[in-house]
Amino acid sequence: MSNLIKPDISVNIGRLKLKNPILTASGTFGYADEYDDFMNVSNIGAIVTKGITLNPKTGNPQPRIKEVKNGLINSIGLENVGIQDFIDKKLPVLKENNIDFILNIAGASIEEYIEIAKICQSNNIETVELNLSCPNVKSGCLEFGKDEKTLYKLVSEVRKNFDNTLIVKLSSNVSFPEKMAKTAEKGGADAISAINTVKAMNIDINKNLKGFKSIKGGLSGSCIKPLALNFIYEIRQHIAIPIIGMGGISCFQDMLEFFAVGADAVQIGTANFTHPDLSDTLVIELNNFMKQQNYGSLAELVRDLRYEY
Amino acid sequence: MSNLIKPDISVNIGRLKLKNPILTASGTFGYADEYDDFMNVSNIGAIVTKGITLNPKTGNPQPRIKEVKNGLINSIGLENVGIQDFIDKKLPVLKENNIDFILNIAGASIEEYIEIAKICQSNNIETVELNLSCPNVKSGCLEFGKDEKTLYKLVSEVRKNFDNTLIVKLSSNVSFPEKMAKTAEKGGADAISAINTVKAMNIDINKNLKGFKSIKGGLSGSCIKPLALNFIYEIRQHIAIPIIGMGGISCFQDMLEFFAVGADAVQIGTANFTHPDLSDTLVIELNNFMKQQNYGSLAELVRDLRYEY
Amino acid sequence: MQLKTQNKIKGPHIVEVLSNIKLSDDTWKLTFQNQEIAENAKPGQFVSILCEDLLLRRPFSVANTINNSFEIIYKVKGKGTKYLSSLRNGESADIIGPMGNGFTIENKNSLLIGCGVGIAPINFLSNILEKSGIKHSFVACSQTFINTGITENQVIITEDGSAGLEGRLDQHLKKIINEVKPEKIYTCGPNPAMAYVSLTAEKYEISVEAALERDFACGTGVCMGCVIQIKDNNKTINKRICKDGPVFRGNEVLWQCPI
Amino acid sequence: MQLKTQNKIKGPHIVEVLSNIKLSDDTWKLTFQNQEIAENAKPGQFVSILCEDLLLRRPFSVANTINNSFEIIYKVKGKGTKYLSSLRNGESADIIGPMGNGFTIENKNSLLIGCGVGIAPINFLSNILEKSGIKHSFVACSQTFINTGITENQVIITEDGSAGLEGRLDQHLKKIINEVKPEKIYTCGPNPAMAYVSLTAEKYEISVEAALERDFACGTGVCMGCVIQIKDNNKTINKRICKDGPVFRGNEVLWQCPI
Ligand SMILES: Cc1cc2nc3c(=O)[nH]c(=O)nc-3n(C[C@H](O)[C@H](O)[C@H](O)COP(=O)(O)OP(=O)(O)OC[C@H]3O[C@@H](n4cnc5c(N)ncnc54)[C@H](O)[C@@H]3O)c2cc1C
Ligand SMILES: Cc1cc2nc3c(=O)[nH]c(=O)nc-3n(C[C@H](O)[C@H](O)[C@H](O)COP(=O)(O)OP(=O)(O)OC[C@H]3O[C@@H](n4cnc5c(N)ncnc54)[C@H](O)[C@@H]3O)c2cc1C
Ligand SMILES: Cc1cc2nc3c(=O)[nH]c(=O)nc-3n(C[C@H](O)[C@H](O)[C@H](O)COP(=O)(O)O)c2cc1C
Ligand SMILES: Cc1cc2nc3c(=O)[nH]c(=O)nc-3n(C[C@H](O)[C@H](O)[C@H](O)COP(=O)(O)O)c2cc1C
Ligand code: FES
Ligand code: FES
Repeated sequence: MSNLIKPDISVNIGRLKLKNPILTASGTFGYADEYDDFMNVSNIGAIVTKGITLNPKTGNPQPRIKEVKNGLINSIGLENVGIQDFIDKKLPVLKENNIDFILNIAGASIEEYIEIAKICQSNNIETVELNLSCPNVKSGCLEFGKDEKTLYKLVSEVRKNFDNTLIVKLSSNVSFPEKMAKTAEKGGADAISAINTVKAMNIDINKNLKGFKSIKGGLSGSCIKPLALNFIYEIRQHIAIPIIGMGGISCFQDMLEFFAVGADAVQIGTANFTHPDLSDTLVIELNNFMKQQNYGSLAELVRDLRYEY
Repeated sequence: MSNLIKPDISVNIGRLKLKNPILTASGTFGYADEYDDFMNVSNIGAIVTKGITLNPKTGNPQPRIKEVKNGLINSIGLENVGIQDFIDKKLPVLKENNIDFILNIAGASIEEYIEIAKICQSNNIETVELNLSCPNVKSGCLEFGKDEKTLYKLVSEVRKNFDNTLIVKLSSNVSFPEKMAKTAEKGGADAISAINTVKAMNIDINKNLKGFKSIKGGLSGSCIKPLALNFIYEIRQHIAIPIIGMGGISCFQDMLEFFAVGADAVQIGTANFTHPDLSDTLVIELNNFMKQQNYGSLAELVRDLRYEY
Repeated sequence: MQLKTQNKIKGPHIVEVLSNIKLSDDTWKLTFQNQEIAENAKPGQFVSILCEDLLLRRPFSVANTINNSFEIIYKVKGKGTKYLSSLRNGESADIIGPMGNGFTIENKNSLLIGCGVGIAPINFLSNILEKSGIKHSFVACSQTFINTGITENQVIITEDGSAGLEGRLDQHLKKIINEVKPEKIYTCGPNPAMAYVSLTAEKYEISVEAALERDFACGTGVCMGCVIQIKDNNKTINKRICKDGPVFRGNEVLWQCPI
Repeated sequence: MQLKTQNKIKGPHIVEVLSNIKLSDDTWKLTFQNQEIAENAKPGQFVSILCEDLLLRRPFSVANTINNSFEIIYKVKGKGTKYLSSLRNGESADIIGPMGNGFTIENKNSLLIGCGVGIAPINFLSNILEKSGIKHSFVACSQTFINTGITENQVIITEDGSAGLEGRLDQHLKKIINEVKPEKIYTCGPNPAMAYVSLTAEKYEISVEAALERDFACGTGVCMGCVIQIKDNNKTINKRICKDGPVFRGNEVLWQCPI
């Protein structure tokens, strides 16, 4: 294999053809325009938008973020512009600039998810990622991603109303990862993405034992990487659809680890905050690595990475 | 309140009267004698033994440990001397040296737990902590701590056969922490301890993509503290029995945080490896802090720590 | 909207340290060499510095620019700022910026009030107004004296009386306003100080611009971690301090509730 | 068994750095001041050093003791050893030890074989045998020359030929054994080297003691993280390298399977 041929690092997720397997994770990349200062965003495989709801949301009160050791706890509460505003204002920018994107959507009820799915369908949105971690108001404030029956109902109903690529994003805060993954696949998901942030809490106690500052939210960043790798490894053998892995990826080596345990593509989240040009750099590094190691296609590399495993 | 009076830092867990709330966690303190080089072990509230099974266990193959950022993944596989050897050889040392202890027990079936419980009962073991994270061979390799029905059966059966203090140790790898805690309480637990290690994986990929070294096991150390605080906060409001908190405690401030979110006592685990004299130091620091802040009893301090919350 | 697709205009820049000097017990001034940041930075804007292996960058106001270099003035608080204080001449740092929106510069008699390390952006603003020949007075308040080098036009207030007037800002502000008769006030510092400035100015019907602070995660406007409620007619809306600010008009901030 | 209840006899000791010198490209020698460790340490025992904010201590063989000080010889590999290489005279480190069981010292003509940083405990042993007047020869093998200062009685083998004999241990060992005719062999180094030594010695019916290595978590014998399978009559049993070792008899180790 010649070094001169540009390796093929494209990957298919459902009907979505990604030019490369490096995506940016929901909530950590806005709607792409903010990162225009740091790179040519259209180089990335795709960006995943901030979670979009039917109506705009103002999110949670402060404090919303807290750095912990190698991690970040966030409690943003899904502040977003709402689906209509996204379509009116953000979508044209993405299209005009040839930025491939995946729409991350969230709802407080199955009906709400269905309604957003219909809007996506009629607006020719190509790919949707279902964020399951909002509380499910109807079934007594459980989260959708924790209960097999609700998850099946949600995924299959969205599936009925949206016939393009559907990704289901799973949380690791569950008793049986493989059951949730199988349920999503059975419900009609084209791919699984995982992991979402991990439930966490921080409390700062000051000397006089007064005025504690606390935050309950989702933990992300490199401290969750061992949990994410385990999660993906556990579900890989139970499903046939592709997996988009994420959780603490902050360098090229991390990305390879996700491929090794079962991912077909990856998302970069919190590390965008640390290194705003990371996803762009990873695309370059992946190309170079493939050339150095004489790989013609990503599929070959991934096969070798999984081989000894 | 006079500074001269020694503050009362004792705490009751079921019928167990602890002279102070600082314990050492199972699997991180052996059977106490190894730490004799670093402190007077009888100063500590109690030590929790390595998990003991009915028969001796040789544990998992290597690699068994791997350090990650601020954490440790272990896959020891419950290597231990077995209950009879414990009673014959380890128990006399603990008794002779006035070391208060809690026996951590594990089984591969409910019958095995019951059998160990009976042996504990007949040997006047005062306190038992149930480790639920071994695979439950009978119910298709699920873990006991993940399924409400199995958990209830396990706890209530052990309860019937052991009438001294029974602590149930929970894992955070569950969908609904509060359900598991309530189930353990209903089953007859005198206290909950949490959290056990968190499922995690590490994989080292070397340059030539050959000979990966991987480990799947339980994550402990300061990187799991935000998960542990969240877990304890979530279960606190649903149960009345005491909670023994653990997960990444490595200094005095950490300990206060666990009291703040709902713990009545704490266990020090991985941090023993870093600072072998930590638990002893914490006892001294707690006494000093109580004096400085003019607290007469631990209960008062804990009340204030929870107050603003 | 056509995006720029021009690469890395805001960094990450690998930037050389020219000097790192102590201004007071816990306050330091770092000077970095970087033409792009030095040319583009406006008073009130900030840079975000990668601090060793800390997950999040730390934001610092640009405190001055001189030719191809720029300065920050920082107070050592935790790990990040401790790392900054360890930087030596010739070493380098990974910096993005300039970020956010700076102060609006108007040809009005201006009163500049910097408290604590809030002196940093005010110091930069003062230099720019000076260069533009805009009339202004600079009030620098701090617990103890922070020697920024500026003395002309500067009223110094220190709580410990180590330089200038002794006491706190609220003991002196009204008198200063009455003397200076500013048409506009710029401020940066702890929230209670800025709230006091803002509410006092309102009584005098003087418009205020305040540079706010809060923990940042992304510092680029994508995470919604730093939002603040801003008065917008009869309702309140969320604005991002890092992207929509850090400079806001004093009268649009809800100073009463915790910011 | 009555426990000692004597506090902190193995530390943590806060120990002063007396010197930190480079022996080769990536190998250094650190000398610490501490009477207790210096008095009690035996060749083959190790100390565990807290390395900044790393979670786990790092174990290092005691490489020598001189009066109230002791030495370690270490190779810079990752964060922990990088931190060690940054230590300067007068700074201090948090150390526990001496831990584990050392070599058994017998009055027998001994061959000492240290490979790579495995030279460290062998160096200490050599000094002790020297003091005790026990006949011994010291073979030091490494990729490139590591200057430990010892030259008498020492056969140096370097792969790059930078000192002594050129080549690898297996090219020279049999010849050395035939010359020295040792009654006992002590070894420390990478597992393949120790395996080779052990299996070769078996053929000559010479008993071997080998100081093993593996990642430690506790380093005190409580976690069962470092166990190795040891031949015990017809079966194998687990032994902890940190507590039951690190020194084992060569013929009780299952060298074939990955250790
Ligand atoms: C727009 C902006 C401009 C700033 N300009 C300056 C400046 O010119 N000079 C200066 O000394 N400081 C400035 N700060 C504050 C500075 O960013 C923090 O002091 C610094 O991040 C603390 O980092 P640390 O690692 O040393 O402390 P940490 O250990 O992270 O924290 C110490 C304390 O500072 C708080 N803190 C942590 N991160 C931030 C943050 N990103 N923003 C605000 N508070 C934080 C923590 O909650 C904690 O109370 C600015 C902050 C913002 C948002
Ligand atoms: C009983 C004993 C005595 C030792 N004596 C010496 C000595 O005298 N001189 C010396 O240079 N080294 C010695 N070592 C090895 C030394 O402990 C490791 O090189 C060191 O821990 C690496 O730490 P690090 O943070 O620099 O590297 P890391 O980043 O932690 O790791 C770099 C590589 O070293 C391996 N490693 C990490 N921790 C250990 C560990 N605890 N033990 C073995 N390998 C590890 C890792 O798996 C990795 O491959 C000894 C080890 C043991 C168990
Ligand atoms: C500030 C922030 C906001 C997030 N918002 C969303 C969101 O709206 N929808 C979603 O599915 N995931 C959201 N996530 C989760 C990330 O997409 C990702 O799953 C998680 O952060 C783990 O990856 P990381 O460790 O690389 O950050 C958010 C994460 C962060 C840090
Ligand atoms: C090496 C090791 C062995 C452990 N063995 C046991 C065990 O046998 N039984 C048990 O219930 N928990 C065991 N644990 C879990 C600890 O008791 C504790 O729950 C966990 O480590 C979290 O606390 P930490 O972060 O303070 O270590 C073990 C932990 C470690 C690190
Ligand atoms: S810090 Fe992320 S939006 Fe401001
Ligand atoms: S490292 Fe823990 S038993 Fe040896």
